[in-house]
Amino acid sequence: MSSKPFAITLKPGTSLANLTGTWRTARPQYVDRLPPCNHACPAGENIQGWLFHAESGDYEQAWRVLTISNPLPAVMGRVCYHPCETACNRGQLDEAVGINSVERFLGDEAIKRDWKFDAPAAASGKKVLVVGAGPSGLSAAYHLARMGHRVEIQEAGPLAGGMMRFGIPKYRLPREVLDAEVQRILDLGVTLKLNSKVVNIEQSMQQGGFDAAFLAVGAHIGKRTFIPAGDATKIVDAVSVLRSMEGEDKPMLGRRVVVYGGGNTAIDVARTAKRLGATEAIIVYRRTREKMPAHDFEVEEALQEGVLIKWLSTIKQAGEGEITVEKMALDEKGFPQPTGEFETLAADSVVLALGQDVDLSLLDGLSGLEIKDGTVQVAANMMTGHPGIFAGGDMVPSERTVTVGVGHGKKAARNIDAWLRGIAYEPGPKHEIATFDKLNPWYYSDADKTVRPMLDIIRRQTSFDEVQGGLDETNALFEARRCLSCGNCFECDNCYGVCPDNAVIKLGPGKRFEFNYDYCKGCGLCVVECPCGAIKMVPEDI
Amino acid sequence: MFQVRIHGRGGQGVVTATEMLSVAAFEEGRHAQAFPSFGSERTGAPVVAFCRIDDKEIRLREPIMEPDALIIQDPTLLHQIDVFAGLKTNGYVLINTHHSFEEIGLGDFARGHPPERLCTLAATALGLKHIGRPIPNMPLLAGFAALSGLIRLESVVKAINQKFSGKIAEGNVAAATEAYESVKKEMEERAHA
Amino acid sequence: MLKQTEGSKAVAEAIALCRPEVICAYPISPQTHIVEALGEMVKSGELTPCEFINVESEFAAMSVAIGSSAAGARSYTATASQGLLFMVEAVYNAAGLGLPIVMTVANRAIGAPINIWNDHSDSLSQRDSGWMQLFAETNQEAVDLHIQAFRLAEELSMPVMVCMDGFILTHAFERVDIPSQEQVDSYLPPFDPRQVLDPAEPVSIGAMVGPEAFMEVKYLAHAKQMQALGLIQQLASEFRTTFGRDSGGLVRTYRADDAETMVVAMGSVLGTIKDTVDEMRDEGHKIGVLGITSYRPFPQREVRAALQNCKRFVVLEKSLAVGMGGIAATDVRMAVTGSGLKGFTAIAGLGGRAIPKASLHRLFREVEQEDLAPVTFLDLDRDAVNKQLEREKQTRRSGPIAENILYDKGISSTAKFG
Amino acid sequence: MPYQPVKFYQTGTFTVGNRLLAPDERSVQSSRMRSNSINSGHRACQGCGEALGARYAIDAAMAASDGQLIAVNATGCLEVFSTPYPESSWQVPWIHSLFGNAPAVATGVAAAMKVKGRQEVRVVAQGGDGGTTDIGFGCLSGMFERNDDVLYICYDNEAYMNTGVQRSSATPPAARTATTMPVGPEPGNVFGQGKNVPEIAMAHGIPYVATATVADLRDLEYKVRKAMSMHGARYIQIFVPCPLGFGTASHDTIRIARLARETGMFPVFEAEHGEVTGVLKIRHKVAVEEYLQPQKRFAHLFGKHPHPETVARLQAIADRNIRKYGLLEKESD
Repeated sequence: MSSKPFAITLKPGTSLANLTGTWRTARPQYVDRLPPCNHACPAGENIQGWLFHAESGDYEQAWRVLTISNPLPAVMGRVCYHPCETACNRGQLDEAVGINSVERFLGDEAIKRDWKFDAPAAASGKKVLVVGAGPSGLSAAYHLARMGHRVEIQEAGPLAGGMMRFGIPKYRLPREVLDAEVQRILDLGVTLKLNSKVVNIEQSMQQGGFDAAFLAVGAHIGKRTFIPAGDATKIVDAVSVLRSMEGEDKPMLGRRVVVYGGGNTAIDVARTAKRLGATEAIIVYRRTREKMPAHDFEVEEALQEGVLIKWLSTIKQAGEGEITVEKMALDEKGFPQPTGEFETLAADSVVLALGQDVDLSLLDGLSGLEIKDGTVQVAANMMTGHPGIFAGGDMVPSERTVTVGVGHGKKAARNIDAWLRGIAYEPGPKHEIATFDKLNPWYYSDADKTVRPMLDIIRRQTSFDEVQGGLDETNALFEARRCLSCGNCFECDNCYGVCPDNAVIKLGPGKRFEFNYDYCKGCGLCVVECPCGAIKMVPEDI
Repeated sequence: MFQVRIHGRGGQGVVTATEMLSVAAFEEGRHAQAFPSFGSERTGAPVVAFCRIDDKEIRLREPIMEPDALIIQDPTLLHQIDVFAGLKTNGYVLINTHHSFEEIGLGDFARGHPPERLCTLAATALGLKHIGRPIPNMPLLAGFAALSGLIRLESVVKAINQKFSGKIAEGNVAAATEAYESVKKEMEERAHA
Repeated sequence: MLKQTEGSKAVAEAIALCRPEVICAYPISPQTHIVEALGEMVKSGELTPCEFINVESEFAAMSVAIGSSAAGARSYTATASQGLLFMVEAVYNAAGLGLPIVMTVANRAIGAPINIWNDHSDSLSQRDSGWMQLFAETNQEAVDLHIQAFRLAEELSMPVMVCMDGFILTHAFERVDIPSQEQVDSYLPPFDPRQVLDPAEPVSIGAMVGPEAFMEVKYLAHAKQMQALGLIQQLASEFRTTFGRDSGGLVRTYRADDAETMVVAMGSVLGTIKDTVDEMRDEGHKIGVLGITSYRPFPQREVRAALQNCKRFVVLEKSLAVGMGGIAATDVRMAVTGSGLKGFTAIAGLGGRAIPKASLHRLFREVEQEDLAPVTFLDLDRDAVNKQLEREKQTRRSGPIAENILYDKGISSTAKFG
Repeated sequence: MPYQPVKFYQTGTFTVGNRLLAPDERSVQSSRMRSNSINSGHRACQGCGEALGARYAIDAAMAASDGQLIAVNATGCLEVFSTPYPESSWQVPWIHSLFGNAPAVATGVAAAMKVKGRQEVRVVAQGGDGGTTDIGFGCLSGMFERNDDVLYICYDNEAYMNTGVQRSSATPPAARTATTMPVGPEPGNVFGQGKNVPEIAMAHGIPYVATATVADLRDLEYKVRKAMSMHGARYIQIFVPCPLGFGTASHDTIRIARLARETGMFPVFEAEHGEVTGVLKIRHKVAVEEYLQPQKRFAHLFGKHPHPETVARLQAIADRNIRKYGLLEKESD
């Protein structure tokens, strides 16, 4: 170099000696924010996490990440009301990612390819009794088994599945799917005892030598209301109707069926009635469509199939072959008030879909329990007032859905595990939610949601074939790739690319990035241009 | 040192003529220096060029103010500028015209000058005849060789062949030769007269 | 090989013998014949490998040369007058970057008034640009200096300007000995750049240098030119060995041994001066000549040595420091500081004004008599300037000077018909 | 074929990198092997668009030339912040000569490479808008006209930023600069006739002319790669917002560039031999206000004494660009 002109001619790349990091007043930091989907998932699924793998076509890995939280993706992919999609940031861009459909695809794929769960951790020597083989019980059993505990499920009914089997019609959840996912859980070594109703939990635990118990007996007793009725009128409850669908003898509802109620069960029964041959299936609901608790898409599907709905109506009387309904009107507070106007509807049967109660008889005499509004009160760790006895699902105060049940099972399992070890389960710190304003959606291309194929309308009205089809591989991949990866680095290289100071170090596939604070001037470009909001600026301590 | 000044108009090959003169002299082993009057030469504008010939190195860089010889390539200049300025007593004068000195109004001048130093030559016509263009410079150069005896015709021919080739060289050589012969003849006739 | 040829053509041939790799050309009188000849040689394949680039301005010409030189190609261009001024920024830049470009300046006056004829105002305006400047006395020397210039430039990695009087030399047909390719090759080795743009070994050329090092950079440029004082002499001596001719060097004296009066000058006017001096010597005047070949670097020691034995000297220069006097004269006088010599400055030949022997005779006699102003203007039409000065005293809007003077001299068309 | 955005992978379609692309489809900037032609430690302002644009462009050119590249730089911010003695940020052979001569210096370098038979070595010249559209314009035009084998890249930040934000011929109408202050009845820069240098370049009929922005990396890299695949004079003008001169937050550099394109204020297109061959369509058209408002240089058009008529004139300019270059997707598409 000495022979080259002094000062004017310089060695290349020597500016590395100039540490421009000293200019900075704020520094970027990589963060993992909580994606709204994950936040909204009652089952606590790491949705963004499993979509990340699905995006690359690694469905098995996606399924494995999914089933860390939920052992029933094929079921959930059918019956979950997917609050994740309601929360999905993509909904503000075009349409929410079809998380549910990808989940179903993964679940179906797992069944098709016969993927098994990884073998459980080393045996803990502890034994846990799970009462009830519904979603909550199966979920708890699954998680406990994977933690190394011995699990026995005692189920009162003849088959596992609980409400998944006895509450959800086949056309929404084919039974072979349910059976496959239940079997995979049992394959972990979980013992399932059918037709084995627990009448006294303390006794059962003592007899079986169980160290803890998880109660998830569900809510199977249909609520009744008083309707003056003649003997000729057939009045049944919805739970019974749906349960009997699983038996040999299908329920006899007649040609004109009136369903009373406005929940998802009311819809299920009406649609079932239609499939059983009813020429008329009328839902009578006392309020308006907006107030109806049933999910909109279910209402929509029902209407497509020819189910009729009478809004703002209550059943006053049931006679022979007909019922009398009174028209209602909403008061200023939005409550329905009787108007005194009446009309009659032809009806061969009236199905009451007014909610369910829990059979709490197995808890009789158990100390420390608190029962309120027909449900068992549990602490934050899902434990009842009686040490070692945990409860979840429909029998505790909550929204009664399969997904919530699965979530309870997982949460309870973690707490039971901690309790068995004599410690308290400490959930990890809740990350800040990756709200839409944290994203830079420019970087995602416009891609509308893939619509799942729908069964032909005639077949839907006449058969119990599954109404909604699944995605094929291409569609599922497309759908997975619509994920914005909110709050979590998906290694798009934007920070690495947009830094004018080359102050981002790319660590390689799967290893993400780190900042080179020697040169980072703190301009914040990486933060703003991060598509998914996985970087934040924090002030320097100056 | 012998100094030649050539007057003409842009496009008539005035500068080339001095250059060729210098080349011819060089061919005879002499030192020569040719240079133009350094104007922005435009076709038709008056142009002056110079040539010095000597037997030793020429260092002088002044314009030729007292020429030993004048070549006037365009007689119309006679009425426009003082082409004779500084001409040495008994200096050579060669004018491109088919007229006589008398006919172009230089009778008085001619009468006060030794006749063997004066000559006119219809060089433009020779140019047209042999080269096909009204370029009088080479015939004049050859005529000057004949008039002054300063250089030989062969040297002019050599210079022409260095500068030009093919048809143009041939034409120029022919024009120069005819001019040389013509002037030679006229001078002989005049000597005998 | 001896030739009767035009100065520009001879220089072009000499440049071609130096195997330039990139030549940039923009037309300006009186340098055009040089690049025209080179352009033809490149196009015909006679000069190869070489890139001949017709640029859109002198600024671009020098800039292209900067690029090509920095990329390791031997680079050449030629200019004059306004062209040199138009490229000034790049001229300084080439020197600052230490790029060994060789450029011919066919010296010509600078306007306004626009004037295409010879003087030294253009080169001398670039006195401080960092370029070395060598002045040719004859076309032979112009040829020789170009060959030496490439070696000088490349050994020091600094650019060199070879200055030759426009028209007087560039357009003069005279006898020139053009060396052979073998001779030039043995004298001038291939260009081995001191710095080069090459992907194999990247460097950053042209950094911004702040107060902490700028002085040093400039000092080093100065130190290089001081080194050049020795190198120029060495190269001239080697040139003599190879080519058998005296050319170049720093200064040359003529009949100076016992001279009481010395005439100092640069360029082709030295020929006329020498003829004048010969005539004066014949008449018994003790007068001699000092020709300066290397104007930059300025050979102070050699100038002082050449003048130390005389009694007086006059610097005759074709340039004017308006508001001061001589440009070269200032340097010469600086060189003899403290010697007690009587020094005069004669401004001559501006804008192509002829410098005739007769005028020089008159001037040198006045110098001998020390009977002239310290700064004098050779053959100045006192009458014309006095009239204009008088006019300006009287009226504010006295009209354009040049026009007025032509009118006074009776040579303008308005004089005839106005 | 004009630039086709990657469509199959929605997540990160427009991002720098994309873990699911085949290696040969990945951007140069996403590579750990990118040359970082301009290294860390340079003294550009925080969020400098020009530093970013230069690395994008020169890295792409390095990739396209297999590292056989020489860069010439005009005076300006890029030069000053990259090579203050004793440190240089450049990792490519690089020369800076003057403000107005980069195209000519590059011509010289290219000539040297040609004469030395090293035609694998490619030459890039670069400068800001002042050095390109104003003071270097003569040399640029000369280089185009001769069709010298040089890719000239203009980093356009619409004013003389190095000297303290003075107006250049690339400064948009109404913009405040130090020499077009927001005072008087028509505040900011005049509504002149404009000086569309890409179109002037096209008028030279040179093989390739393109515009690009730092907000559209893949398009930018495509254009550099395409330019490098050709010989002769080529010109790319890259829009590089300057936080200082625009009066924008340092983190908004790319957003502003994106808005310049999405409003139509900076049309992004390419042309071969004088004819437009492709445009980068606007994805979500927005009104010019969205582009203007975040910039302090246009602040006088809003606020207490707004100039809606001036904003409308700027919108008209954007609309004209949209029409002229066909920047919107057709409804049927």
